[in-house]
Amino acid sequence: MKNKIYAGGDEVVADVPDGASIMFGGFGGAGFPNNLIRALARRGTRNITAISNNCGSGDNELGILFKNKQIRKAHASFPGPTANHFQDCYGAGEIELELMAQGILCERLRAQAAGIPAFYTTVGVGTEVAKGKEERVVRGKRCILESALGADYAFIKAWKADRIGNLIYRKAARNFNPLMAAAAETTIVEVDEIVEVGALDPEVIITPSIFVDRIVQVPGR
Amino acid sequence: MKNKIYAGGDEVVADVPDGASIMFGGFGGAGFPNNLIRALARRGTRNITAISNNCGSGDNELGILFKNKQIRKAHASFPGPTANHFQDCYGAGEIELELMAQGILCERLRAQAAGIPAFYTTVGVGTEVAKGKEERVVRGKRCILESALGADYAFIKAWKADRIGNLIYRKAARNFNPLMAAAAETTIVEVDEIVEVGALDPEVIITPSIFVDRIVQVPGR
Amino acid sequence: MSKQRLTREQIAERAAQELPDGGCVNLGFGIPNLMSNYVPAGKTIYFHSENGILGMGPRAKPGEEDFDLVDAMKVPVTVIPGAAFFNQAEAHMMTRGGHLDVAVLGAFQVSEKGDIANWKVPGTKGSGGIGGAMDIAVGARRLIVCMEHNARDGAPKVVRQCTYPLTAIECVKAIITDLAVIDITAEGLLLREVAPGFTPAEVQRFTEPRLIVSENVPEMRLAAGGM
Amino acid sequence: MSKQRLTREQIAERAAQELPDGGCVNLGFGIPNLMSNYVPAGKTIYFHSENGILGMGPRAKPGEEDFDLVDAMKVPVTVIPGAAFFNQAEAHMMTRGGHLDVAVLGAFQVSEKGDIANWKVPGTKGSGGIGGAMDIAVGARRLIVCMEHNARDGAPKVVRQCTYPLTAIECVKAIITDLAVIDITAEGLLLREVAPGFTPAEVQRFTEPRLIVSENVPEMRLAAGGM
Repeated sequence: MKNKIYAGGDEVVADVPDGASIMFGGFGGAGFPNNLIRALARRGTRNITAISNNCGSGDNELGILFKNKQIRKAHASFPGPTANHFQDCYGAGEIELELMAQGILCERLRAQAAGIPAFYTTVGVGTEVAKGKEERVVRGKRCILESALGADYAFIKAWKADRIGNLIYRKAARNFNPLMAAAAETTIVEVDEIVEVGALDPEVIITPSIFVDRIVQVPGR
Repeated sequence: MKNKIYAGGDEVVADVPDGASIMFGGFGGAGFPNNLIRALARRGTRNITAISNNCGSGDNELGILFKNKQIRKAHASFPGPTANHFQDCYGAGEIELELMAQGILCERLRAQAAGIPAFYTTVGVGTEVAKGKEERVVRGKRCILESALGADYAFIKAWKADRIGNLIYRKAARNFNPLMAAAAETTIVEVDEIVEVGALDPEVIITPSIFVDRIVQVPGR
Repeated sequence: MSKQRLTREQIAERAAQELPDGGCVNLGFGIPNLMSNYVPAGKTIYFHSENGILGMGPRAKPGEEDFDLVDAMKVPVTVIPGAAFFNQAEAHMMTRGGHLDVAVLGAFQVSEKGDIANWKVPGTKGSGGIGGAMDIAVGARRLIVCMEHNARDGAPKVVRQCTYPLTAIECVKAIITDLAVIDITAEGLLLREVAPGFTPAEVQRFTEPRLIVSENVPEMRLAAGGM
Repeated sequence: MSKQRLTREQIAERAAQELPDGGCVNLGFGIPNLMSNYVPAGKTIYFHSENGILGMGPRAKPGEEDFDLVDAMKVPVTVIPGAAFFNQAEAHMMTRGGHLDVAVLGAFQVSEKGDIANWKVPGTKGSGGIGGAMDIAVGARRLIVCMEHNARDGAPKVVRQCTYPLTAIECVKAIITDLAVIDITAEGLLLREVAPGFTPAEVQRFTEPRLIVSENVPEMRLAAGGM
């Protein structure tokens, strides 16, 4: 059986190529795959399309990748007041940004994971995000059409993984991570702890192993 | 604070009116709200629109409601080889049936729960279920348009509820129950056990209390 | 009789009176976020956070923070008994799917039709950011806006038509400001309450669209002396 | 040399050889359901059930049944270490979303383009039933059909065009029958293996569309004597 466990962050991102699209989990400082992000910064992968709720916080989270000019395009809901490196790049016209409602970002990721190519929503009707999108009345409500959104990779953070990749999270650090795990071609997870197969109760597993390709146990946030 | 706990099955379904649309959880004999179904049979509510994966098993599960001619219309994926009362009614032209793929039934329920009025899917393209539905190519794939599906009531079965309606299930008895809980105007759950608020770990709650309106603790399946 | 407009804390105090016992409620950035301090005694509110919490409690005490347990503003919080965790799509299933009893958002402008603009100031630099507000505004069963009645330059924020980029259309049900409580009804803006010491005519003067005013518009009830 | 067509058990045995170690696999009604008995030693397969299980183990022993732990055929089963439970929508996120490595379904007919018909026999009474097959057929990364090569009346089940109501179009990748293993390729039906004792010409005679036949078509390898 294929081994999913890698020695460390550098090994697990070693083949992520220039031009890759990558989803990054995390929200509000919780559940960010910071060790994977730093490994990606060391590797120097360029022309990344990033999908993430926000766009870094100073040099932290995605900040380091914007600072290094590794990201070419971002899909985000709330780049964030402390995303200074992103804002610098954005102001300089170096970055293409697709801004969207947070719940629609979630739903587009889930649609990708669930094999739903597109869906109608009332969210965004009459606003800037509706520009260029098909509008139509569904069941008496004005709706716009949104499409599935996935990526080559998901970089996510979980609390514990078993050796085949079943995952559990801690509290609000769950956020986008299970969605992105399911929406990627290749899902890479950093965890606090790897446990034996069978150590996680099947009732409480949040991300089943089917959605996880690579696991690294790394210390610290 | 509104009390969600009812004395028994008869009390909890006492106001379910003729013509109500009702979703019924359960699959493969597991997770059926059998006590609620029997209470509904006793109450005699008529002209029900039923949404359920299947249509009863002999006199059990939904069988009793078809036997009593309480159901006028059914939305199902697999009425089932042992759904003799349903088949009798269906053969006699007494019942309108919408047959659909099981995953599309799930997805339509979830769409209702999530405020998504309609979605495109490749499932069903080129088959009988595509008849009368809009077809269109999305991202190079032939798709049909499916709409959200909900109901006035969900009748569901869980293992444990706390007093405000957080739910956990047992094993494969989870199936459709969490989806229906979230897709109904009024969700009624029968459980093996009611526990105090705070007794369920927030990490393992499957149906948060926001989706549950009424709870009965009833013995037996 | 005082002629002071309400403080932000007092707006939050008044708005908290709108929360139903046992209700599931999302509070947005700004003034709404202050409301959790003013839940009337005896009421339990299940506060929802779009990052996957139902049943948020007070902020964590210094030294007791768990940085995996933060609200949508990145602040370490606690949970109350009966809380649940879930993922962000499930959190927005709750917002968009019509499961929140009440949501309260801040705003730059609210129109008389209930349109809300709260995510972008025209002409400012940077990308702006939407966050969860669009889903929350569209989906909440009852959407309340808490804001100052007028901008710093005195411009009315309750307007005929929003000029700022919209968050969502025709969704606000009530507006609570430092001058008034206003319901948005099919007939128009109904002045429900005025701030202590203010008259309906004074409130009208600070408001762009015409207010519907009944014979007796009561004053808001607030704790003596406020906060 | 035996000239017997394979038994249903032998079809299942041959099909089980297609399952990748560590793979996530859904087995449909009928012959596919027998495959779990023939997983080659040393391989671990995570069997998926659309009612919300990944990691199904063998059927429960008599007296040890848990009727909350059943497969999609209502049979009490067990789970293996590493199993997980989830709801039915999440189960079909796995089917439709392209997450299953392999799915194996039974069928009434398979066309040379990979169309499958497996849910309804024309002219039969009753409502029929679809179940999970449409989502599974559309979404599995590799869809294999296991069936008898011919109907009871001898009619070919590998056909140019399905005449039975379709389950899904252009999705079957391989067909394993009591006579042959056939891959469905862009060029057409490629005869990969024949049942022991049968020649490609004999298989062609029982098959409606033309088969692509290479010079040496090997015989299927099965345990001596079958089951």
